[in-house]
Amino acid sequence: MSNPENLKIGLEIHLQLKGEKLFCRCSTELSEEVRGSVWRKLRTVSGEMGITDRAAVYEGERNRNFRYEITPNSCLVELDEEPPGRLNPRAMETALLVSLGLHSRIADAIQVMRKIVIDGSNTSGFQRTALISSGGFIESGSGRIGISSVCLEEDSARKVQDGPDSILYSLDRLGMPLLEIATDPDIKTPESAAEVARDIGFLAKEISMLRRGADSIRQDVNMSIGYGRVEIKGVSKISQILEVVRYEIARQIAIGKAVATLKSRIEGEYPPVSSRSLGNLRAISKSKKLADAQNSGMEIRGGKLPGLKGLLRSGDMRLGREIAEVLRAFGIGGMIHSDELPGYGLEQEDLQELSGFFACGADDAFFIIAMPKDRSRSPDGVITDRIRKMASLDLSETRGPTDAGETYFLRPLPGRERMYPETDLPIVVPDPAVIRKLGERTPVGMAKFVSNFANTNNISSQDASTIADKDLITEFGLLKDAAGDARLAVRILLQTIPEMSRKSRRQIDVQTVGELLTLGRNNGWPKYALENAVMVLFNTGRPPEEIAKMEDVKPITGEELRKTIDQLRKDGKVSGNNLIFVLRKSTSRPFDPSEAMSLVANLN
Amino acid sequence: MSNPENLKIGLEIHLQLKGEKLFCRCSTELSEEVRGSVWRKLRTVSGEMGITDRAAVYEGERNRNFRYEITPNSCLVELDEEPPGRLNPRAMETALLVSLGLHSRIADAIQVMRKIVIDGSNTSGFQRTALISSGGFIESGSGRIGISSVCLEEDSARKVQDGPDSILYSLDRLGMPLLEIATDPDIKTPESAAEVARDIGFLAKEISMLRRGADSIRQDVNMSIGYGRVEIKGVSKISQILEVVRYEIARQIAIGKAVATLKSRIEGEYPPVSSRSLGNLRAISKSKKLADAQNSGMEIRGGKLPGLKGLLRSGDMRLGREIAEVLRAFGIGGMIHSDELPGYGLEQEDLQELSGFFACGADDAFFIIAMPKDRSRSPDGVITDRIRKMASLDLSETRGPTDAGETYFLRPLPGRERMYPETDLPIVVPDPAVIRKLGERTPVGMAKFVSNFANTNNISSQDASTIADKDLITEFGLLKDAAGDARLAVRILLQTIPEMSRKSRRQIDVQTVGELLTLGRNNGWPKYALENAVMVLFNTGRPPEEIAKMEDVKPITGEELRKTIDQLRKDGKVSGNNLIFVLRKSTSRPFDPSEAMSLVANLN
Amino acid sequence: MTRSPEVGDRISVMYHDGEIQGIFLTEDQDFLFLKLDSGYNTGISKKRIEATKVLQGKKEEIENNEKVVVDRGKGISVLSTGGTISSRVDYATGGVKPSRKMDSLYSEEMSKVHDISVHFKVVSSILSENMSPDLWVSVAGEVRNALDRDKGVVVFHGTDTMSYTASAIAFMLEEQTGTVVFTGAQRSPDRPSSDSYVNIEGSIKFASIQSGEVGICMHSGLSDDSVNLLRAVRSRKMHSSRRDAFKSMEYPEIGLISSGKQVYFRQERKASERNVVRNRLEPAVGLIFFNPTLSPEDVDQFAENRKCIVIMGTGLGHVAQRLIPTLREIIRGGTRVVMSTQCISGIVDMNVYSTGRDLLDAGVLHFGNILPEVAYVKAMYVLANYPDDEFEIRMAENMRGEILGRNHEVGNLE
Amino acid sequence: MTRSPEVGDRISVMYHDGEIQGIFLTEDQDFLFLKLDSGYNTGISKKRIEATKVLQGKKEEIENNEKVVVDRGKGISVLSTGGTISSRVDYATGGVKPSRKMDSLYSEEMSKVHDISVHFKVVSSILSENMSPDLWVSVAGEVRNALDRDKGVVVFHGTDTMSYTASAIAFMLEEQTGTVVFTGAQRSPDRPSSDSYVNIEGSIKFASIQSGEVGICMHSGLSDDSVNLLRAVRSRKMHSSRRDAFKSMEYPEIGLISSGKQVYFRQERKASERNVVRNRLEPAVGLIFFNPTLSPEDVDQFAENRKCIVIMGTGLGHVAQRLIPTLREIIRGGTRVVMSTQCISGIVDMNVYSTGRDLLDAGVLHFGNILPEVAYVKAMYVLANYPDDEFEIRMAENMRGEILGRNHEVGNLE
Repeated sequence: MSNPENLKIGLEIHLQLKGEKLFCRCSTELSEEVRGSVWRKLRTVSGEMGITDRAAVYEGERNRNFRYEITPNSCLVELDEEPPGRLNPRAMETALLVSLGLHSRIADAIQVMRKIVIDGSNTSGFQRTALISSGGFIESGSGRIGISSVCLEEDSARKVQDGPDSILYSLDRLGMPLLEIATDPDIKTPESAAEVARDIGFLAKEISMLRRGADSIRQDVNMSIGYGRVEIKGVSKISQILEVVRYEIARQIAIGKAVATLKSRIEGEYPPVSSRSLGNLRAISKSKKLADAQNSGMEIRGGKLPGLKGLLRSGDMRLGREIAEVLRAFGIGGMIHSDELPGYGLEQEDLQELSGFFACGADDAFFIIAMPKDRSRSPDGVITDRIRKMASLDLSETRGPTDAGETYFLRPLPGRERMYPETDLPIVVPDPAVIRKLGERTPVGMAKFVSNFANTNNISSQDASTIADKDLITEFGLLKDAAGDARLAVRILLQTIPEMSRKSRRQIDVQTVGELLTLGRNNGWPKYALENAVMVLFNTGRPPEEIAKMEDVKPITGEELRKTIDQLRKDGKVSGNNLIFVLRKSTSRPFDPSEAMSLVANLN
Repeated sequence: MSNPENLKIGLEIHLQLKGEKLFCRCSTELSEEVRGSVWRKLRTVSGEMGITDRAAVYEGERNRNFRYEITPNSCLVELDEEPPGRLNPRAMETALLVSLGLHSRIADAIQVMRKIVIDGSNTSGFQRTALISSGGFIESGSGRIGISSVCLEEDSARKVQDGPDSILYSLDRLGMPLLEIATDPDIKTPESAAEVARDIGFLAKEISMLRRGADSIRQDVNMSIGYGRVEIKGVSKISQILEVVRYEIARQIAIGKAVATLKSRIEGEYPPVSSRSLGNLRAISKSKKLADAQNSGMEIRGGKLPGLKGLLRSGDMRLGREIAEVLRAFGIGGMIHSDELPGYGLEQEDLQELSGFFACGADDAFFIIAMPKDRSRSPDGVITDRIRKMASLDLSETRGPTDAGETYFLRPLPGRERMYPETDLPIVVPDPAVIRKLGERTPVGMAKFVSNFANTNNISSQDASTIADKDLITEFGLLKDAAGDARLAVRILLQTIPEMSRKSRRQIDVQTVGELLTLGRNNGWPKYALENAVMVLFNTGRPPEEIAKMEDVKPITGEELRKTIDQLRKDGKVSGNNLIFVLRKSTSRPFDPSEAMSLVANLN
Repeated sequence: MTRSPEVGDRISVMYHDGEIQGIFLTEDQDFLFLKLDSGYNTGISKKRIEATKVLQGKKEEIENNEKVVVDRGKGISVLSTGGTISSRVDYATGGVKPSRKMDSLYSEEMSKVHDISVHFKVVSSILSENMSPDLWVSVAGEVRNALDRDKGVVVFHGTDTMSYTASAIAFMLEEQTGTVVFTGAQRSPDRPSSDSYVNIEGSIKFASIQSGEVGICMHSGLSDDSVNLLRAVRSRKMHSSRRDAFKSMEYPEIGLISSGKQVYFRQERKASERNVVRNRLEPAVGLIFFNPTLSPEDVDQFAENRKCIVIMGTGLGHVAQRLIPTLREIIRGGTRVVMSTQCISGIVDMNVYSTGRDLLDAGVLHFGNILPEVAYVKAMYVLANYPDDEFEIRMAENMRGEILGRNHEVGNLE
Repeated sequence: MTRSPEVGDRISVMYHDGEIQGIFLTEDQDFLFLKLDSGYNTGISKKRIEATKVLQGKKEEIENNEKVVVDRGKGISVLSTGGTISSRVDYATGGVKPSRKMDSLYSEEMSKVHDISVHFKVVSSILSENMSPDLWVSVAGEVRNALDRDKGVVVFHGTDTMSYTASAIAFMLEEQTGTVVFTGAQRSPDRPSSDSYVNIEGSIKFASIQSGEVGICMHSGLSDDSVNLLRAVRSRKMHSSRRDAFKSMEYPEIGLISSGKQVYFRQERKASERNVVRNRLEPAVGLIFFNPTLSPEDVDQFAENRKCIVIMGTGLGHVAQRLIPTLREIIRGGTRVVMSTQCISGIVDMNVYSTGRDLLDAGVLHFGNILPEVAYVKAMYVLANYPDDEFEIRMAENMRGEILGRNHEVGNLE
């Protein structure tokens, strides 16, 4: 499928920064420990302009309770029990550097804002966010892409458990510094979107301030093909960007087709859907799914969907799914509709009985749902609103990605009114002198960085690119300093360590490897001995200072090597070109094979 | 046995006062609830004069820990966590009144003292006590007995559980006001001691401030027959005074006899006792008692007791018991001595083996004990000291009473150095004007009180004496006011209530009975109806206001009674003198039999 | 439009290399602040601005000013004095300020209390650090009027000095027909997480229980599931920011509401038949904190023109010996000196140490375990409403539960 | 004997209807006090006395003045400054007074510490309410000398101002080779139940662990089974009489000894190689408690001749608006004004409310969650030992653990 011509894609890249949190001194490192929990309610409140935000009202209507697990890296600030502390200066510096790298105009005065988010993912009911810079561009493989803004935000609480009436969050992630880089909707293809995401992410990698681990990079994808803006939140892998954009294009085109048919059947506004209880219908008891739901105290309701026959699920017509998604968001799972019947234990005759019951005409469909009896709100409005929205072909909303690369309804798009100033913090005025100084460290972008990096260290562009892409720049520097050799560092970093961790099933951090290399180098070991020592490190798991003292890791060279070979020869063990093999069997200490070979040659 | 001529007895009468505690506002009422506990150490400290008290040192050597149960009627004051509050004015008033009644000279300025008591019965390590008055006398049946002092003290903590290394106390009793009245050693007979105790106790009863319940009255008996002063602590019943004094006389005379024999056998200072381990002796394993102790990890030790054969236990010679008592106080229970053998599974041959082992001569005895292995201190010194004390015939010490009316060793007599000022409280200066005013309410003593009481209320001296003796003066007053008749009140108080509580197994307080009587009297019921209502109260257990409305308790009189009798006669049920019987069967309502009889007479 | 920009206008700001559009919010001497279309506020350095243009006039703010009265007859009066609980964002300073315009801030909470009428009245709108004895007197009058009309009263108040005001009301209300509940917020109500909502709901419930208590109702813990009622004269703000900042010192909470249900309400102080207010306070009372450099001159100056000073001494009620002659002079001059303890918990007892006895000898007074701030408020009340020679006896009297008789519930044993 | 009675004489007092014999203890203008043979003290009204006679001269007091030194080489220094822990009964006033004569008061405790020498020195004998900055300086010198000689130091101190002194020592000791432990008693050592014995034993144990801490060791609960070590600059006396009065505010205890065994000791501040003392303090620093009647004149007078005043404000650090102009003037005049909170716990943050911003604008400083009393002591230290223009930066620096970085351990969740 080719991409629609009017496809517009914009990205919001979110990058977690490491170190301390944005407004307190808690660490961004996680631990398993949980120190108790508290529970909270959130209430919809009027925004700055007196207008309550759509998305906020939507969440407020859901009326859920939130429980928060307290972790060692959370304090009274995350608990919303103390005003935020001053903005993390390291995070600010990173944001300024990235802004410089994106040619983005840094604000003269920065006001931290509160962005209302009442899905519970922030204990305060808002996310703190600050506009650091606006405008700018990045040169990507697909050309120059405009940057609309660079913001510094608090990350949200991590969802641990979801329930219809309450959600459990962990406070461990809440408050981590999140760099948000938004592009203009200049991107024309899904492939290009993935490329731009990768390029932007790299700018932060250059500064070596990126936190690693799950969730540390997330993208929001904004896109439109003319049916309004859809925002796909939280795409964690770059490859997934491709998938979700492709899926969304197909979805919207299909909706377009279905709506065309619907409009040919029903003129003007879509009529209100009206459901009724199906408690006594014979057909219900025939479906195990429905009967089970009824027995567990749910109410079975259903209603006619005028003009939707064949559009709910048939070929690429999938309006049924659109309706089911919003119902699920309201806590009503599992809609059955007539396009799926026969099925779910219901046979043709049941389909006819139900059609009759709902007085369906030839083009009409119907739906059946199970809902908790105590729900005061009828689902009819939700369904009617959803169909009317589809019919209007303004498909704008917030959607989420699935692991399969599809998308699903999350909530309406938030409005502009959701933000007001964080009153607990003073205005931040970046010092122009400081910015000038930071200019010297402006990130240069992937292509330039890799070529500089390769040249400076005298390593291949291929290796440089891999190191940069895998965000191993710091590690490389560390190993290079320890080993005293860039190529050995590359080898140990990209080959020895990954291979040995796989084999030994031991995770040993680069710091420790570096310590061992330093000890070895201080002992005057040659490269092959250093690499050998790293292998012993993984194989034994002993501390570096112990390994450095082990007899087995000391290289065997010169006179000692000559004597060993001589002895082997005298014992008649060395014959022709089995020298290296025999030597390896006779000593576990490392040696230089070429040195051994030349010694043999000299002895001969 | 006649009383020794040189018998001197002095009493210390301790009377708990009701209301609030002496130095805080906690109640003297008890409850079952325990609100946690704390544990404490106490340390021997130098007294006011720089000399540490003997009794205190003795307790200190025992090195025990103390745990205290916190009760609803204890606070930071009992816990020794807050300075004492001001001295309870009601308790002070009572002490002043009693002093007046005893013609005792009230101190011009009263200094609350701390009396060191480190057996743990006071969390502070001392008991607060104040000398209210000194001198005075009481006229008892045996003549005028001198009063040496009237003091106001804190009661001690109540022992809940005793152990060798720790003691559990309850704080419920600690701090209750305790009136201590000490007589001179003027009393010449045990009978007279009991009488004086009763007379003194009555002075407080007159003021109606005595607390009731277990422990509320305790006497210490000081006595001497020339062998030093023995103080018998905590004799709770007056009848027990007689018993313990008689026992103690017998004990001391017996010791005197035994010591005479001992002195004839051993001249000069008694030699030090020296014990040794008996672990391997065959005889030990033959005694189940000793073998069991050994198996449970105890060490079996024994030693020779020169010259004590036949004096340990034989006829009225009981020195063995004297030794065993001090050992028990040191945590070593169950001494076996040669006067008890054969016995405890040991036969004549074992006795001989042991005698041989200890190298006993003809007059020598021996002892065997089991003691915990970790005891650092040898028992030899304790035993030697005890025998030397007996031999000196200075038997002065503190002893306790048993339920059987005997006495046992508690601790050495405390010395004078045990007191120093309670520095947390100011001096109390009784106001002479207040004392003059109190003079109008001076208690007059039992005999005078009873005769006044009988006259004022127009009741028999016998009843007045019973009411006074049983401490029912307040209750009598209450019932008299309620019933409007003193004799009816006496009858209900001394007959109806005790009888009905026994029959109905219901405890109903006098307050409630009074309420019912008041209700009945307001209804104009005659006496027999009031008494009947009290019986119904006990039989039904219903509240007074309900009983007052019951049909059954309303008296049947006059015209109504006449009609009832008339009807019974018409029915041929009344014949001659069965009237009362028949009437009682026909109605459960009360009536006046004499009224019924006279009605019948009139009808006839 | 060519007029100069006013707050609320949509404007365009031109500078040498670009233009920014947004709603004009505020300016200070260096910056002009705009709200951008993205919702972000940003500041533009005035030095860089070449021109500004008004694009569109100010939008009228959407008024939503319904009166918060749910009338079902005799009910609860809610009196708002100000504080965070009745605050709105102040766009000028970026701070939060109490407002007289309560809008529909709490209509939801009011309507949740289904079975009772709620009568709302704004009596002042100040931050509680600006509260003063004359304002306490006027609050007392409002409370009395409200009690005459309604079953109980809820008072919205800033948390900073809430214990002072609530204690003053407790003393001035000599008799009361219903419960008076002070409540506030540690998080302002513009936040979805504000504690005010749960506090208000709980306060109305407590106020509808008839009693003779004046209490403070706030969160009892960090969760939004329970609020408690503390006796005003035993309460104190013990944390600057936590929602469970208020603690009842050495005295159990009076009532507890958990998960929306009343767990208990200890009926110790009963309601009266009528409402009696002694609405006079003597403001010439001061509170001073002893510390190692406090000098005789400090104390002397502080006592000047005051009828009573309350000292927060150390431990059981001590100050340095060097201050004692001055205190003696001050007392001779007719100023009462009352000792309290900066330990906050525990009794003042000046008989234990020689310093204490010297202070007693100098005429310094002490009243058991009354809290320092409460002693200070009570002195204002006693001086204004009782004959001068009754000062000591009235102060020693346990009027509203402020002096713990059986003090010292043992509490935490660890 | 016919001489007039002296304290300690056995005398006979005659009056019209009797005679009393006893040891003459003391007299005041109205009464003469005797100790009777029964041990009781009693007072006799002088008006009633007709004659007195000395029966026997004063008994010499039994001296038991062995020097409390258990010498096994380098060990622990015990410095006694006074306070209840080193007090004896004062028969004159009936009170308790610190003594220079320690007798064998604590010989048993000292000897229980089997494996370490204990060197005892009396450096002063005052009640701690009389402690002052000049005495802190001399204690600092004694502590430094003791650390040069021994492994660790225990300081006996009155509990009333122990946190102030211990904080001052913590600041003045820039480097230290061993642990310094302050300890005291809430019950005087004349009582068998005195907490001093257990506190001393625990303090010596803590002092023998090498660290860079200056701490306070007292009971951790009401039982005699455990004592803890609290960081001096986070500790506060929170109860006037309980033996567990000292609490570490929003910071965990450093060490715990329970049932005689060390349960833990968190090694956060390590020992240095040498001892460095900056033994200067600026005494012209004051601490003032804001309350609703505090007037601009009060503040103005208090600030006079002071280089710095620390205000205990309300909540997040507020005072009434009426005081702000005065504070601005004071600051213009060169006096530093530091804000702290009378809530004691929680942070000072003056950005949240408009009052706070106005205070910041006036030049009032604030330093997170440092305790008010500790801010006051630290200001004395900083003013005396650093250049004037470093005041703000030094005060903001976390020097001895007094400012909690990751503050606010969540603590009690209820």
